[in-house]
Amino acid sequence: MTTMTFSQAINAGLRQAMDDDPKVLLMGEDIGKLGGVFRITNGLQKDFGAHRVIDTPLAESAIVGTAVGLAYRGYRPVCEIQFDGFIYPGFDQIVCQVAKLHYRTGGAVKMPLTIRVPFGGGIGSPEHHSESPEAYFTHTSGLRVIAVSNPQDAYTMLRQAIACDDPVLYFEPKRRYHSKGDVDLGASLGDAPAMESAAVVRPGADATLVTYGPLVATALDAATAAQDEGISLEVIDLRSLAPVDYAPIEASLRRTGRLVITHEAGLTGGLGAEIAAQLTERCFDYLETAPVRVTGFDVPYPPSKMEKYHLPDLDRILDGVDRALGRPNSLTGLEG
Amino acid sequence: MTTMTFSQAINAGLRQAMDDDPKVLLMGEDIGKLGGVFRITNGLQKDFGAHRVIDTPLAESAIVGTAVGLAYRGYRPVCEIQFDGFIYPGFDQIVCQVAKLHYRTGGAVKMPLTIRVPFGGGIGSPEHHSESPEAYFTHTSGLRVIAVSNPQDAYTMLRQAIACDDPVLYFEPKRRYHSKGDVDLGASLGDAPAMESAAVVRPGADATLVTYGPLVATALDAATAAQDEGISLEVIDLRSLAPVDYAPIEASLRRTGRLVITHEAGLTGGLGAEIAAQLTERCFDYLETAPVRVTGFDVPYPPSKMEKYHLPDLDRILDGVDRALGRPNSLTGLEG
Amino acid sequence: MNAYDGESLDPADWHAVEQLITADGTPVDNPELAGWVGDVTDYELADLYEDMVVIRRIDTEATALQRQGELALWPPLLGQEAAQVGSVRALRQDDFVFPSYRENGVAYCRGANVADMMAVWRGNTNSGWDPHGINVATPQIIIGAQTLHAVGYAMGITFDGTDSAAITYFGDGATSQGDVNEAMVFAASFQAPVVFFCQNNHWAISEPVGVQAHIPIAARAPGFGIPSRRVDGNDVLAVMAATRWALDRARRGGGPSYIEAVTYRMGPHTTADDPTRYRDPNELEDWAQRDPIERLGTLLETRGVLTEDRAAAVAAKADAVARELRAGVINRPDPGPLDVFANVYATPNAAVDRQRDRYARYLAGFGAGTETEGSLS
Amino acid sequence: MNAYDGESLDPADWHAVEQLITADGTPVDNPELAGWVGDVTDYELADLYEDMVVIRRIDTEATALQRQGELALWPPLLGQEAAQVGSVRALRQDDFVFPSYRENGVAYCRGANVADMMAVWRGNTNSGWDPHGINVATPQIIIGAQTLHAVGYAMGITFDGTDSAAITYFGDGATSQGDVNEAMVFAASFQAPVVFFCQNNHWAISEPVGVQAHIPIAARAPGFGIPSRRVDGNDVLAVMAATRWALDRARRGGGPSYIEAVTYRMGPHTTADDPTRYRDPNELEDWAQRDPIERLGTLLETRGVLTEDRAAAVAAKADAVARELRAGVINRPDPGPLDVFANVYATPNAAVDRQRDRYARYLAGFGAGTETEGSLS
Ligand SMILES: Cc1ncc(C[n+]2csc(CCOP(=O)(O)OP(=O)(O)O)c2C)c(N)n1
Ligand SMILES: Cc1ncc(C[n+]2csc(CCOP(=O)(O)OP(=O)(O)O)c2C)c(N)n1
Ligand SMILES: [Mg+2]
Ligand SMILES: [Mg+2]
Repeated sequence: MTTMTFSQAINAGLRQAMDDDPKVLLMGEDIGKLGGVFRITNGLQKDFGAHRVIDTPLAESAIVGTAVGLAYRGYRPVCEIQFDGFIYPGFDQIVCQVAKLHYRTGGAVKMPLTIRVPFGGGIGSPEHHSESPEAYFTHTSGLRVIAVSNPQDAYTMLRQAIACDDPVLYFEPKRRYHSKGDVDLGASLGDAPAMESAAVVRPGADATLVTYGPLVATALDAATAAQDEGISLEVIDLRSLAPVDYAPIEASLRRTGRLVITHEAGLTGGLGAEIAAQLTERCFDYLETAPVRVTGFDVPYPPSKMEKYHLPDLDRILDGVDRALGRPNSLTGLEG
Repeated sequence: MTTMTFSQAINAGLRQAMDDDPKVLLMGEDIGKLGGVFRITNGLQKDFGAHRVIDTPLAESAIVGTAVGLAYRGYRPVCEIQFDGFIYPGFDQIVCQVAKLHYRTGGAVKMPLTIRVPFGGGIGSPEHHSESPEAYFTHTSGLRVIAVSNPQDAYTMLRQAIACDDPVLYFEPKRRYHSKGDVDLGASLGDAPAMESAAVVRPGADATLVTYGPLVATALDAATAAQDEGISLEVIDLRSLAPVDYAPIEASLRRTGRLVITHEAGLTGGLGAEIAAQLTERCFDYLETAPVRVTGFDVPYPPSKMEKYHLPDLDRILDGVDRALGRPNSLTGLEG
Repeated sequence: MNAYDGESLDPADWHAVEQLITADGTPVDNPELAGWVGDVTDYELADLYEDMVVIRRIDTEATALQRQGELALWPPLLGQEAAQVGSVRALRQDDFVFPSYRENGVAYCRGANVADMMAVWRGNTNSGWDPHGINVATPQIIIGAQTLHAVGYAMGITFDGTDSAAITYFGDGATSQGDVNEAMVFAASFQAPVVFFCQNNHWAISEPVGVQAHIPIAARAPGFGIPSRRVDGNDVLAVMAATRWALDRARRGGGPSYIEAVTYRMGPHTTADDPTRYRDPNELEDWAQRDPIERLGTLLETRGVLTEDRAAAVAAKADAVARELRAGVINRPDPGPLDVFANVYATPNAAVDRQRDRYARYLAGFGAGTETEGSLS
Repeated sequence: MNAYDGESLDPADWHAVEQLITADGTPVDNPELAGWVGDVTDYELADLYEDMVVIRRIDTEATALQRQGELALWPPLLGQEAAQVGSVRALRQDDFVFPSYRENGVAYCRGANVADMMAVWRGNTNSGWDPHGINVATPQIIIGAQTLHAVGYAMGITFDGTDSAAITYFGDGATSQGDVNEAMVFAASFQAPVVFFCQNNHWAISEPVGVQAHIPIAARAPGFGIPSRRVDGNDVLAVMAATRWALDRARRGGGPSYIEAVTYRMGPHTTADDPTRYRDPNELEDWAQRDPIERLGTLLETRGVLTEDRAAAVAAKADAVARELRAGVINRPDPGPLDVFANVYATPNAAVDRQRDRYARYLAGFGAGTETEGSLS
């Protein structure tokens, strides 16, 4: 075990994947000498050369589109999108090419691309630098989507994503980059939990709290706070957003009967909607109350002085837990 | 009342909007002499001139992006995206500019754009010509999204969309273009139901069937078929997909206790997920069974010889109704 | 002999093009261009002629099959045979092609099975061949998207240190798309061994090329640092020469090149299109005078290569291909319902599996078969 | 005096630029270019000097405020004062500007309130001014997106039959984006009265301009049918002359023009950036020799225009603006929680209203205030 920051763990995962397979290469804006605006690729160009750690011209559609061509040629490109809000110029290539080429070619052409996206808010940035666009991709058939929440997963799941023959969107909670954790750099991928699996990160009995990425830490804090009030929350880290591993959530919900889902993305059509709908379908007879969603608001990501209001925090999550438990909460007395 | 096809109604709506307001102009690929690949803009360039019905170069990002500039200048552009699957090159401009400029400018700049999108399948077309991308836009704050299901709405709601000071995505069910209906061309917009309102298009008592666009006709057929079996379905046409008008659905569900939602878009993260989640939240105590979703599969839109399997049809909708009613259905005996 | 410089020209003007064979079948004196095809024998020229005749026959047959309801759609390449044959026949097998939907002539020359090729247009599959089998990517419908794939592939060639090349085909309309311009930026930045092959067939559905550009398309590339040529796209030899020039640059580390092949879409955009709504019939007649096949036929006849026997053999070949095509189309079984779920992912996926299993259960309720096609899908 | 033709040049080469004032403050003989600014008096030149000094002071003050934690971020324009002032001062009030995040000097000259301008970088609002108030769009962060807006706006000018123009600012990095190239396609196709003003400041964050292009940026436009010029972006007079040339073309129906102003980003990309990781300090020193303000100061001193009094007045103006800016920043109230929901839509929206009402209820539970800022948001 090595103690390292979240960003160092991603760096280590990239390094390991490049050591393991000469077909792995990195592409993106400013990932070379600078090591990326978040320094995730620090030192990699120096060690692997400019042909494997490629500073590209400033065009996201081309970053993804040329990665598709490299995949046709047998490479396993890892693209860095500088910030969440800059993925949209590449949206067409992701949705119409990356996601569909395996289907289009009847399985003849694989698209083992990984697209790394630092996502989410909480870092005081201007517009377009704090978004949570994951639901656009979980709604897109042909893609796999994961969001990591801790250094160990960041390291392991990045290697799994790169090794996967399907395209993977890999979302990194940028506000957690500096958080630290123990990482087992030597563990074999074979022993790791499957990339598609969710994890119960804190067991509990009264309600099930589902989240991913940056809010896992917040959810754990909320669970600790709830404990003080005598409420026992089971916290589940989705890890894989597409497909979602429903088994542990179902198992939890059969015990708790109460579900709270939280994410930074806006409410309407966020991943929470799908999870609420699925669990209502799968566990209807076990549900004591309607699934509760605690999310960012349905607004463009606000100026940073307001992000503390927009982002679900401990208090808003606990208010959601109160709703799920039928305890007094901010909506008490409101019908519907 | 005039009897006309769906496409004629859209054409009439465009014509009326252009007559009403000289700032309205149309932009898109092949919309001039050809009248669009679906002939929706037939005759308009001849009557209004090439400066108001503009054949643009072949670039969707530029179509939307220049429309933004025209809106800055006080115009009300109506963009035609030739097919659903070609909207993605324009995604960045729609999501980052069209949707956000009013918010960004603190209300100083309005974006009264209408983006017309022929959508959905059932016309035997090759890849990218039959998609249902609406959920990408209903998840995007700042946009309004509507989907029309009949000639009268097509005419009226297009005029409402163009007159609206917010940007509107206007989805046209292309496989219904040739269907006919009565249209009141003279009715004033003031008398029309609000653009945001849903409509109960068939009252019923046993279950609530919610849909929009191309599947409204299918849902009505299903209701007729169900009637033969003694099942009374209330069919609701959403009309507005963002925001959704929940009042009539809630009212219906309080009576029926059973909800079925159907759309062509894939299941995961489709609009049905949001509606199921919202109604579970709003009507939990009234629900007899979990909301049922009957949707396209989570696959890229398949080759046209297979679209009949992919698209929800009368039988699949009725199977969903059976699930909602707890009657024997395809999943009977399956747990979860 | 590098950058094209013709700013004041109309992009629709076909006169200002490099030629080796005129519209009436006369050889043109253009030593530099001719140098690239000095080794092409008359016998090989006749092979190109055969290719073009067969491709035209494929086109006619497919159009007929569409009219008969056997194909859902067909995008004719009528008139563009020389542009496609001249370029594709300049390639080596280890070069890789990134085409649009219209390059079915290219695919034929690369060895695509004509019957499988039609499966796309019948609506059975999305890909008419295995891209790795014939080194041709699946035809691209999203205008211009394939140009970036070609550049990426070519970057890979550089990284691998081999001397093959990538070529991408696209239309005059495509030149307006961001992707095509970004492809040039990346190609120039990485000096990728890629050939941009633009078939300026004068139309993007109903829009004349003048909507996309007021100056020749070939003028675009030099501003990106990419040398370009503008050739008569109906002159198979000029096209081949230009493509060899570009490929030679690519193989020798010279980076990307750009070719505008000025040709004409003599048919509708697709069988669903009605060009009488937007184009002057005289234009079509003018272009019929510059037919790519006829002019080569004339030249070969003059040279005594296209004998009656050879012509009969060519016609027989075309017939045979057309028969094979038709039989393949008509006898092709429909895909089964569960084929919908095949190959969404390369690795098992719980979400898709669940839907497939549930749908199978649903179908079983009808006693319906759930057989799959088993072929490409 | 049209298309720029300099294929063999390095895009980072600053020598091959049009100038009117050398780096050491000597006038250059360039009659054609000079003709565009023949009417500019020494007094007016001194005004440009003042603009540049004030803008540099704004930049320094904002950088300091960021270091002091009063601003979240600041994108310095240090070194680019001449490019911004020379171009914006060529405009009429009824022209419309579509800038990127770095054109805060442009905004100042257009009359933006410096305190409000800073609200964006403090994180209070997304727009530092009302675009219709000063005819400057909200700064664009999505690289290149604003160029399409400018073209659309310019198309509107044509439709309205007026003789104003649009100008769009973007960087060397932006030239690689599809949007910027599509903007040129549309501008050329519709002959829109728009000026593409590229500040080649040699860097896109850590990437030197050579990653984007191997030939000068100005060479790009002619291939789209858009004439271009490459000027010394640190020479305020040359920039003004080129911009007037472009605006004149626009006003007379001549369509779009393109200007590459070769300049240098002397500071970091933003205050969050650390250029020592990627750039040679010598390069910075070289460019310090070509400072835009110093050279004009030298010239004006030589001509006796920049007297001690005038210099003192300029400094006083800069001080006053800096004070205004600082006070505005420091005294700016934070937005309230419900401001999050303001202006998502122009018309009432049930989804947003519901969330706002519920959030207000939630806040009320804490007894928290729900006051709004009331200003722009
Ligand atoms: C992104 C996108 N937008 C629109 C279309 C619809 N469309 C199909 S072909 C075509 C015209 C293409 O013209 P061109 O590039 O000249 O190729 P050609 O058809 O002439 O071979 C259009 C607009 C598309 N397929 N993709
Ligand atoms: C679409 C998009 N991709 C990436 C970014 C991140 N980014 C911000 S500024 C910048 C470099 C821009 O360089 P240039 O266009 O030369 O302008 P400059 O900053 O030098 O003024 C990048 C990559 C962005 N803002 N938008
Ligand atoms: Mg064409
Ligand atoms: Mg720059």
